[in-house]
Amino acid sequence: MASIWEYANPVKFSKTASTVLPWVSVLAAVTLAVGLVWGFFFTPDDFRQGSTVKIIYIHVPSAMMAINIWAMMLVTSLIWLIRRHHVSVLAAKGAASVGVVMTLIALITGAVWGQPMWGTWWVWDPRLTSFLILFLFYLGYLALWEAIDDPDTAADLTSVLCIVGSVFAMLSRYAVNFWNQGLHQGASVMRAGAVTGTDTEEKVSNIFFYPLLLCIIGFVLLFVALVFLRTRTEIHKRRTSALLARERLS
Amino acid sequence: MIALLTRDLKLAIRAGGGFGLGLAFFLIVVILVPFSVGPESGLLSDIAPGVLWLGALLACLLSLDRILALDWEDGTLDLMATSPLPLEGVVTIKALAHWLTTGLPLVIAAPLFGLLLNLPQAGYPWLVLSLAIGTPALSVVGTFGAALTVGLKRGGLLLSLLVLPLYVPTLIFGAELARRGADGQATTTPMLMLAGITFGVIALLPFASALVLRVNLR
Amino acid sequence: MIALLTRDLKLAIRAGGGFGLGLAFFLIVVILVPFSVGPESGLLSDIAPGVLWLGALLACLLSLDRILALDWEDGTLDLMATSPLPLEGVVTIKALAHWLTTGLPLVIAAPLFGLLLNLPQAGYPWLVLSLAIGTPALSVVGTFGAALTVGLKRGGLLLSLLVLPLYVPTLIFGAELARRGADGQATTTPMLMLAGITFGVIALLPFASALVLRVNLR
Amino acid sequence: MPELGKYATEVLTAYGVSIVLTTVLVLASIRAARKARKDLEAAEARRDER
Amino acid sequence: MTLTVSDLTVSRGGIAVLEGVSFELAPGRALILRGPNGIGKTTLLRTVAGLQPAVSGTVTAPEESIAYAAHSDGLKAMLSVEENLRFWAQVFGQSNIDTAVQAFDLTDLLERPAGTLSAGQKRRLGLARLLVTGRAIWILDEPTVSLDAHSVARFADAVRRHLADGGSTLIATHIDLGLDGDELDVGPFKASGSRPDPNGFDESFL
Amino acid sequence: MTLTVSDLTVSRGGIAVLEGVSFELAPGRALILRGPNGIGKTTLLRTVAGLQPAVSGTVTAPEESIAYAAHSDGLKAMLSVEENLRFWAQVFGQSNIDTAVQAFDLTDLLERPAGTLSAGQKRRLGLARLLVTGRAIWILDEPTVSLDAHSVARFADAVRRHLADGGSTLIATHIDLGLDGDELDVGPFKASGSRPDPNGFDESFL
Ligand code: HEM
Ligand SMILES: Nc1ncnc2c1ncn2[C@@H]1O[C@H](COP(=O)(O)OP(=O)(O)OP(=O)(O)O)[C@@H](O)[C@H]1O
Ligand SMILES: Nc1ncnc2c1ncn2[C@@H]1O[C@H](COP(=O)(O)OP(=O)(O)OP(=O)(O)O)[C@@H](O)[C@H]1O
Ligand SMILES: [Mg+2]
Ligand SMILES: [Mg+2]
Repeated sequence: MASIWEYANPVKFSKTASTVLPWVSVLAAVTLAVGLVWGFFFTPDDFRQGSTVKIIYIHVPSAMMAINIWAMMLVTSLIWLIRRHHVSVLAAKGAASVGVVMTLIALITGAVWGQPMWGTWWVWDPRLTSFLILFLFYLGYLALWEAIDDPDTAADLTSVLCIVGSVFAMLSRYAVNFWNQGLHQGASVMRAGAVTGTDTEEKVSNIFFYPLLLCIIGFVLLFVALVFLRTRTEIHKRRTSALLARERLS
Repeated sequence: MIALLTRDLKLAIRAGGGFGLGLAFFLIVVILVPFSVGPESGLLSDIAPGVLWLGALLACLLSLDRILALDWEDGTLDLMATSPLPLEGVVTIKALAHWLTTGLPLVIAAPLFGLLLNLPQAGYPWLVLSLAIGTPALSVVGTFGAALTVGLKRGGLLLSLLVLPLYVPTLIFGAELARRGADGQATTTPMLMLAGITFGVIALLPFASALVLRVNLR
Repeated sequence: MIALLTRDLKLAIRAGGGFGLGLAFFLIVVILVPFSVGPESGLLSDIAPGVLWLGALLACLLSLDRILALDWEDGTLDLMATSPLPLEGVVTIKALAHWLTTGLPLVIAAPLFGLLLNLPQAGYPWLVLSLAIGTPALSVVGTFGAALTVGLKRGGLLLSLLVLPLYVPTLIFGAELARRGADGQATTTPMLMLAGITFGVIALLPFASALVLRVNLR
Repeated sequence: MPELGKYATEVLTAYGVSIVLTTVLVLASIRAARKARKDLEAAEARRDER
Repeated sequence: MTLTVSDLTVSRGGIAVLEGVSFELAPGRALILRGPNGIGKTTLLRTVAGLQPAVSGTVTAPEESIAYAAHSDGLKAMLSVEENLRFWAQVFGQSNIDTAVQAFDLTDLLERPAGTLSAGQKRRLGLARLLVTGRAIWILDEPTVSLDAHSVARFADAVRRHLADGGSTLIATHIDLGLDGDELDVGPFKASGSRPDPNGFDESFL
Repeated sequence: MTLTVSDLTVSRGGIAVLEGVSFELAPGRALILRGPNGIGKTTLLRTVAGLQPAVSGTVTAPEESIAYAAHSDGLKAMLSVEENLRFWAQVFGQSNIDTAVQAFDLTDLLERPAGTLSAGQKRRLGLARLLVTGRAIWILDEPTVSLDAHSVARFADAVRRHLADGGSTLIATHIDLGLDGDELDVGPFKASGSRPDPNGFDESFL
């Protein structure tokens, strides 16, 4: 059994990515399409939230992805710092762009949802606030990549930023909870109602739950496809610039 | 190490006062706030602890790029890296010098600025205490940011962008401590958290700073 | 002249985005305010216009030292002074480039940040209008400050210190305009004053800037 | 089209914005991938010539 | 296009460093300034270029005829070699950069960001800037710092061509450039530090 | 105190610039690196000084024996010459700066802020720094830039004295220093840009 580190070979990774990509992409498209269509067209309105409950099929998956993508970046950054496999840090870079879009989607859908539910686009609720901070971390991470010319230096620095940033993100999360405790409790009641069905019938919750699950899977697959694609792109770019550099030399 | 500290302090004082300028900036932010939000004193005293913390944070932030950039540009850092001083020591000293020239004067002057914003009477000791505990963390975290961006020409704004989210926990607990103090509420938790953050950061972050600095130097 | 403008814009975009970073700083100031003054939305919407103006002003301020310092350090300004371009033209173009990369994005993005601070509905058009009229003055005055401090190594904080009082009139009328707009009061006087300041400053200050720049160069 | 009631705007904006953002991300990724591959092939071809 | 300097006194940091310098630089001529470190060559050149005022004496040169090059080349690390050159060409109202590129062998480097050049390559780019100014009088402060022998020769060629075209140049340098020009040792002009007239007006400051 | 470099490959901006460089620098010896602009001398020196990692090959030198001096001297404009020197002496655990001051004729300048020195005076101060490090192996990148003939001779004297004391030095320069040391032309070591093993691991990047 070959070690999984073999996939850290850029050539092997590119090959694998190329074979896997079409399948994952198709699967992602199908799952997402089924999930969203099911959710949008074939689920009833919530008795309290009306049709806005349909936003859940985008909001919750994208919010989950936004957090988990950062977690994945943390892991791959650590791998780079410890084992120095270029692919892993490039995967982090590729994932970050997806992550920032997911964060943005979660923020926007949340804000749009907040207007009818809470009567305001934005409140400084702990959950929303820590999400905004996450968004800032993504922005800083990407800006740092952009600002550095030397690829290895950029890889090292962004990886350290990712790790230090994660620690501070946890701290902020705790701090924010503390800072705004007791305010805007409404959200969690509605969430509980909508998803776990504690204050409605079990059946209703399942009606919402299965399409939601499908959407979540769809978002995950979409993410996987995009990360494969973007990482391969980064590998190609690195190789091109190395070739060009050597060309200049001779 | 001591040579480095005294040199940094000397430089801060001679170079037109890294010293006075942090304070002056703090003062000006505090003065601009009434101009921008309007002069009603009720509103002002509500936001006073927060504004004072925000001002301190921004004054710190603005002076961050002095911590390492000058030494980078004139090659001092290269030479330092080949000297017997460990880089961990260098960044710690740099953070200390930054705090002594920026954080400490703010702590001392804060009550005065509190006056300008109608800070409630009970708030003064808490404001000073929270700044005294919190500003060292700002300097240390700032040094990390400075080390991260030192290679980049005029990384000033990028530095702010990277450092500000890192400042959030300190700001929240610091401002909360000052606010609760002013309102006469319980202050133990934010105080413990603030102290925890400061100690944790002082103990751990210099290693990360030295690491990124080493990467940037090569 | 056009060559200078395009070069400055190119540099701003390539150098890791003088562009995005001004905005990012604005965003961050706006985010930090609730952390420091607390999350109650009533309080926030009271201070929203003022905070937005203050944020814009600080974002401008932080990027001021990029206007001339880099060109000074690498000798471009010396060479420019011996070139056929008049220095008055150079400083005007520099101010314009600064506004295009910092002021304009702020004007466009301000409504979004208004959301975060619960700016009252009526305030949006006035906020944008006041920023659109006021920010050019900030850039021109800032260029003057930059010209004044350009010789001094890392005059960053000194620059802020000198420029901030010069910003006060613009800030007062700008924030007043936005605040009155949000409260539905009469807005003519502050608007006229703001426009007057901007035009006056654009017409006259470049001469002063060129003058001090010439002194600093020798 | 399901009946969205009084919240139609909200739901549609949410879906619209999300779909637009995702599409932009996907298209940008694909275009960058194409460009990177083309550049790489060109560079490799030039190298093989020599 | 003659540059005439007569009885010039220049100061640095408020103290006169060179006194009573006079020379004339006719078209087609090169004048090489010599003198030990710290004597005031840089100060003299900056004064002649109009970057700082003279204490006394005059510098006469036709309007807009002087191109000055100091140690700092005004290169932007983020712009490519070509963009850097083209910018200066536009500032000086020129459009052609090819001569400059060829004269300093920059063809292979055109696309490179200036920040990634080696010390000598940067210097070559800085010197190429002179050719795109279209100015007749070049004032150069240690132009060949960091250049290898080959590049120094190239530089000397460029200067010779410039002189042949009716230009002239004033160069401060410590090394031998292989140019045949007049030499001026500024040593003898060292300011004596003689006490100014105590009843003078502003002089009592100096 | 011997510095041994064997089969060293150094890179700049992610590309190898010099390949397979080997040499040995024994105590009492000077090695002078020669090569055209942009060949990679600066890169080599930085690698040997430990400021950047080598791509392959090894640099062996005793711990804390290397003093490096590049173009930027790390001088603080606001501090006086004496304060600048004393600071570096303290960093390197020395206490005496007199030898350094005398060797580079800085006595008259001791009180001056470093920012008001001329180009050559600054350089002299930068070189004086080497003497207060107490390190045995000096690695110098174009040390005599901006120096006049007299100061170059002074510098050569200082180097000779250092060699006589059992030190050694590695110098990259374009001019003749009048030192008798071995010369190493780095031209032949220019990286060939040969194709790396395409099935290699990370090599497929580089
Ligand atoms: C800008 C505003 C908002 C942001 C940033 C935001 C963010 C988040 C985050 C981070 C999660 C957690 C995802 C996970 O479980 O991993 C979440 C879940 C959720 N959000 Fe939001 N949200 C926002 C507004 C709203 C609004 C207005 C509503 C509804 C009224 C809402 C309803 C939900 C529900 C039902 C869940 C699932 C709860 C669960 O995991 O049990 N959100 N949101
Ligand atoms: N800012 C300053 N304040 C006071 N004196 C200064 C200042 N700058 C330079 N000087 C002094 O003025 C004198 C002339 O300096 P200048 O740079 O013109 O010399 P130079 O002939 O160009 O020397 P080099 O060959 O070393 O470049 C020197 O003695 C120097 O120490
Ligand atoms: N940041 C960079 N990115 C890419 N290439 C670079 C970078 N910096 C330098 N180079 C290139 O690396 C090569 C080696 O540069 P180096 O500075 O080591 O040369 P050098 O021998 O010291 O030249 P000089 O005599 O001109 O100082 C040069 O061809 C240069 O163009
Ligand atoms: Mg000089
Ligand atoms: Mg070099």
